[in-house]
Amino acid sequence: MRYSLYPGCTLKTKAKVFEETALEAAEALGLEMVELEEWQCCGAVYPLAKDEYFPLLSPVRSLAAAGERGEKLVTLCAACHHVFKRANHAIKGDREAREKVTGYLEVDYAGDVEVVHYLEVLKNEVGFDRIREKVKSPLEGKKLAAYYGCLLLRPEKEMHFDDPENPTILEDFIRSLGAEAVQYPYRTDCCGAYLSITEEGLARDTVGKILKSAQRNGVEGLVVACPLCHYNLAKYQESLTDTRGGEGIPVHYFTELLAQALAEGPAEEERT
Amino acid sequence: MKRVGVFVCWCGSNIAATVDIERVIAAARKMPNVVYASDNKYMCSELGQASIRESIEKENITRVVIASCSPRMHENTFRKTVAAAGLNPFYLEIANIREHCSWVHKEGEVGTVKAISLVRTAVAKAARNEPLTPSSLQITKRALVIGAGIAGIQAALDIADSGYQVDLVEKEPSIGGRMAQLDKTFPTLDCSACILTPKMVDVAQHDNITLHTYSVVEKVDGYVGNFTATIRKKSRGIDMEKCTGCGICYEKCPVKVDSEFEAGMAKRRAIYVPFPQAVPNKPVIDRENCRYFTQGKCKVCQKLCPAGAVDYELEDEVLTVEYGAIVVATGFDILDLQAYGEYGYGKHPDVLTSLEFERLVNASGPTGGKILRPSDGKPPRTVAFIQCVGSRDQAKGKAYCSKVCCMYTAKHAILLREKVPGAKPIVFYIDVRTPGKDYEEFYNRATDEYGATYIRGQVGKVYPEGDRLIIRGVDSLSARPVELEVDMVVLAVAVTARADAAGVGRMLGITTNAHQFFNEAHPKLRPVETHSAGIYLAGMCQGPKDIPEAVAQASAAAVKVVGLLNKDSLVGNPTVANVDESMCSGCLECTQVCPYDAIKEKSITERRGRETLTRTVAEVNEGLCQGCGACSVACRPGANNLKGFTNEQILAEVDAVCL
Amino acid sequence: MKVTTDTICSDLLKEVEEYSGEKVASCIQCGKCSGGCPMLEAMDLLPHQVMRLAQLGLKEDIMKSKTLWVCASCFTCAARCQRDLDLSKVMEGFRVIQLRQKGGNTMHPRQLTPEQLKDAPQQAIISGFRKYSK
Amino acid sequence: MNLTEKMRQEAAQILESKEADLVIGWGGGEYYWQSPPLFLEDAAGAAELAFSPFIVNNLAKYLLEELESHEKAALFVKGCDTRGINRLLQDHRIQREAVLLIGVPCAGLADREKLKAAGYDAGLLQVERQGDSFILTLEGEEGAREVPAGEFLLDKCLECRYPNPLVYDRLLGEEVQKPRERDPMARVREVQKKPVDEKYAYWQEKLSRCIRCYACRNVCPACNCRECIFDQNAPRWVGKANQLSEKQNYNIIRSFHIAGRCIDCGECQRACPMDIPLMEINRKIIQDLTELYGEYEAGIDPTDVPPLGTYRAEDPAGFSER
Repeated sequence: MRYSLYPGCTLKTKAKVFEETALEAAEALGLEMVELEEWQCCGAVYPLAKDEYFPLLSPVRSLAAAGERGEKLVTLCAACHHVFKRANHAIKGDREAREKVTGYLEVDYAGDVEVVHYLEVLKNEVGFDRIREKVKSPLEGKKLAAYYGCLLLRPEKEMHFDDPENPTILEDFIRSLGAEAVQYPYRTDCCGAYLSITEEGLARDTVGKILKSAQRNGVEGLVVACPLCHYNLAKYQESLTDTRGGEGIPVHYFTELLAQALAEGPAEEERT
Repeated sequence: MKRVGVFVCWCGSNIAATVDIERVIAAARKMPNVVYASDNKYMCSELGQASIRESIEKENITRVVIASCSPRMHENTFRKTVAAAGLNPFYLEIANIREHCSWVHKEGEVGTVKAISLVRTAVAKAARNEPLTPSSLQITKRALVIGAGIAGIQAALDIADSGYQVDLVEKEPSIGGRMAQLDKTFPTLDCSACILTPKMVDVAQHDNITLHTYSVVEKVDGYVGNFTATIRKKSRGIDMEKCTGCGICYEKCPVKVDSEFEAGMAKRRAIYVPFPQAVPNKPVIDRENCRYFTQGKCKVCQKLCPAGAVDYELEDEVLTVEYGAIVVATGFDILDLQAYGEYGYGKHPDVLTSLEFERLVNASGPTGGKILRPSDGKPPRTVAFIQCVGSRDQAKGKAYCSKVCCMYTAKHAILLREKVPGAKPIVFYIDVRTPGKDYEEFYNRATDEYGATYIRGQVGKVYPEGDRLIIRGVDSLSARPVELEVDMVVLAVAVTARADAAGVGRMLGITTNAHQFFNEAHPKLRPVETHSAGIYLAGMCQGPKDIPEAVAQASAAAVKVVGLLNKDSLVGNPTVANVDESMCSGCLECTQVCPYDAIKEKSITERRGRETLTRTVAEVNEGLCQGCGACSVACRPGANNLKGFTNEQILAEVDAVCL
Repeated sequence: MKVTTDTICSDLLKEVEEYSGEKVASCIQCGKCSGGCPMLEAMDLLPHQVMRLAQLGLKEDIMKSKTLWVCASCFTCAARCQRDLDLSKVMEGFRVIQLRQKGGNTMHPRQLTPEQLKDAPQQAIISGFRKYSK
Repeated sequence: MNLTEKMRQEAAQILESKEADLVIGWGGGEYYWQSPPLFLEDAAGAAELAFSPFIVNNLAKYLLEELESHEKAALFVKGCDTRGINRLLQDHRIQREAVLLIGVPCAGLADREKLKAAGYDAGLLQVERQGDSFILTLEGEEGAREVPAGEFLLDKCLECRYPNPLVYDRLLGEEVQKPRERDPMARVREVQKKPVDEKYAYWQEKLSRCIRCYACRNVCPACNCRECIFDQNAPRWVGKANQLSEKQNYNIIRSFHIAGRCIDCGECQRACPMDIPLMEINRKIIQDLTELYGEYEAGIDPTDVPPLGTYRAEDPAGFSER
């Protein structure tokens, strides 16, 4: 099946490896993913105030373009995924939003482009069992832990991604690569998101809690699907120094591990 | 020419403050067929009724319209008034100018115009009212009670003590219900079994009670006074006559499965007695798990039984019995906690439901009454009780208050402290609700004498850290974050209606509310009756309630049953459907839409010229018909007509409103 | 601020309900939002207190609260609220009320450190501006 | 042997053997496009039966009257006619044992209007089906002419899903394969797209033409009541005044009475002398019922339960806010 791929701003700049490895893995799995030519910014955050329709223009423009291609739209960045899912929900369920936005953009869009996260493609369309079969360099012996963050899971009524309190998709993914999936309590807690720009101290504390809890549970690597989570979790590793000198917990995009496990030969050095 | 009299009621200021009575009367006088119109401050009063009677006689009135409150209030009163004046009581028509009018309109002009319109409508219908005569129905002097928890037991005993035969049907192998699973009962802390088991024994020994355990009611037909129920007595695989209840059979059974009675906290065998005080105290074979039934061999129990009572070939028995009245006491379930991942139930063994904790405290329970952590068998030092898990939750659970949790949580706190000296109960609550005799005092004892700390705030998350559980929450009163390390968490889970309640409701022809609890006929004035005459409610199946309330309701239901069975005959409802056979095409669509199964096909023979033709028509059973009118709506040629609400009458009303 | 007839009868509740689309009046103060909030320790008002103050019409207390700007819109509260309320929308409602006033912006480009400009993902910077300035 | 001969032979044999005491079929008319119903009690009359591309009349409804004076009636039925038979069976208006059904597979009937429009009507003597063509026999020198049948079929035949009888005792000729060539709901969707005001004006115009001749009712197999409410005086459901509201009232009530029961045969629209597109109403209702209660086709199986004649717990309740 052919998919339209939506990369988003960060994957073209600070998180190139996220997109590169996603494409590598897709090729190895025989998934045809073609970048949506007309893509533009998703808007970064979903507008929460009821009268704000303007921030919906940008995501709807990309969605409408994808609609013309007639393919599922695959996302990687959790934030983009969140915005698209909710923009679709608004266009579908809120008549005023739909009329205003599609009227302004002069497009005919009814909110029905199917937006799927790359992980959902792996789970529902490839299947973790098949991934397990395709893995050539299993990550055996590695104790990895999922870090879900917020945007993929909540609000469940609009995201329909996984159980918001007890998600399993990333753990199933980790196990399919041959690694051990370690549980720890903070995997669905917020990392502080963009507060790391305005409230650094707070973001540091929040990340500190997550990292320490992961460390207590023997986690050797965190697996994420969001460039902002990646940034925050990687940036505040110093929180660990007071308990364990210097050494931090590496943070991986799930696609990095996937590409690595699907590749031939001895496991490569970890990418940075 | 019909002579219609119109009587407009003020209802004090209820109607008169909004509706201009003078104008209504003036308008009424000009309506077709109206020969008289007057008003009264309280038409339902003795004086008001007398004025109606006098006017009927003096003005030679033949049809009566009373503009007043809803017919649900005083239709019967006024029918008697009209009858006392020598008219057929069904010559009366009520225009509801209170609930439908003065109570919903603030502005006098709108209210007055609408009142006039409603009166005109009623006048148009009344002029077409025909005399109706109720039929007389016989009553079968036997009652059926469905469900043998405390409510069903109480209802059965009360009916039986009044001298009527009762069949008590219970789907589980033993009677006793949920109450049998409980340890102590609030607010007196007497042991649940100690007060329940004597009643269970009474039931078993009562001459007027026939007990059908491990049985289900599969079908109910008929109507008040004349129900016919089909009861399936599932095969226990045990000859109840031969079995002595010695218990050897289940000691050697090789299969172990989770015990339902112990809420999964202990195992039982495939042949088992659910609990030591079970009634009847004879085993049952669980065919889904029995090795003989699943794999075709074993038969250990049969070999060991000294009485030769084990008989795998025994089949279900199906009874068809007639009843005059039915009490529904089917009880409740507890909420599935799937949607509450934040509390960690099912992921951590030391997070328990309140029912599981109940078994943990009970002397006959899995730990012999010692409160021990399922994870490591150690007594907990600190236990957090979280209330409103699924209750008062419009998003993921049930919007209603489960009513019993505040009290049993206080009880749990007390029992914890009694069983594990020095242990600390901590209760998370939203509001503590203790309306009931001695209830607030009981809650006070938990805090004052038993050291329970109450924290007002719902818990955000429960997760394990080492061998303990961390609780993150907030004390909303002090606005301080709360982080506790505890040994055990007990969730006060919402009570819910039985999963099959809607289906049972359909079988019985009674309705359920949005949460599948059975609807009473009136929330205040008819709390144990249903909208189906002769069917009554008792216990949790009608809504959350505690033991005293369930027992009180059961006794009330029993009184209703006895009151009904005491009558020689019943007066039928004359507003029933009627088929004009000459018009009926026999399509039988009405038989499909009738919710009461009151219409059947019938063959008639008629002469057409020289030919004799046989054809199919529909026929209404007036005993079953509830007068809902669905058949009249479905009948295309209008052959099926509801007496008292005929097509002609309804069209006259519509014309009166529209033209 | 003191609760008076004026605060209780003020339009604050209506205003925030309009902006947020959430029925703030139906909050029963169970505290589950605060109980699970990851930013709790940096807040001067807890989420359930913001809801309560809104019900009572105490606008000034809410408007000067740091809580509005500490909320990260992580939707944990929304996922658990027993009254099906989305507090992140309520917080946004109050933020919008403030941002739409003159000088209401709380994030300025000059505030970004060179290090942030170099390392922080675009996503974070754009989100920040979207949330905290007009 | 062609179908006409087969029909004649069959009818004669039925009457001679007293298998039935009445045969109802189609006769030939004065003009090429006529095929009036024929009622035979005597084998001698069988020679009048004729199969032509114009045997559009659904004869099922005649059974209602004829069975009152006959023991058993034999009836020629096309695919669409059998849905009418099922309708009558389901409504308990006829007994299956009292009818002998002779199935006639039908590859589609000719539309005189289309022939007219193509300039063939004047001087046309006869139309015969031959494979995928119609053979037109013309007056005068030209003699015969072959035209593609598809271009001259009735619209309803283009939309037909059941070219072969669904219920019969005997079948004349071979079953035909005929894929549905047009979506019957296309027109419904087109009308539905109009803005509300336009839609209202559209129906106002259409229904204002109604002269209440009751032809639609009289021809409809679903309209089989012993006494139609429109013929009743007390109560009087529809006024007699010649005004739009009464015309609307009549048409709306009739469409509701056949809601979930309409067998989609199109006879009402054909019979309407005022060209009211009645099937657009009936099909809109079929579409709505499908949306609300799932796919249901009336007249396919006489033992099924129609959607409006039954209650299921999962039925949508009340009015939606759409």
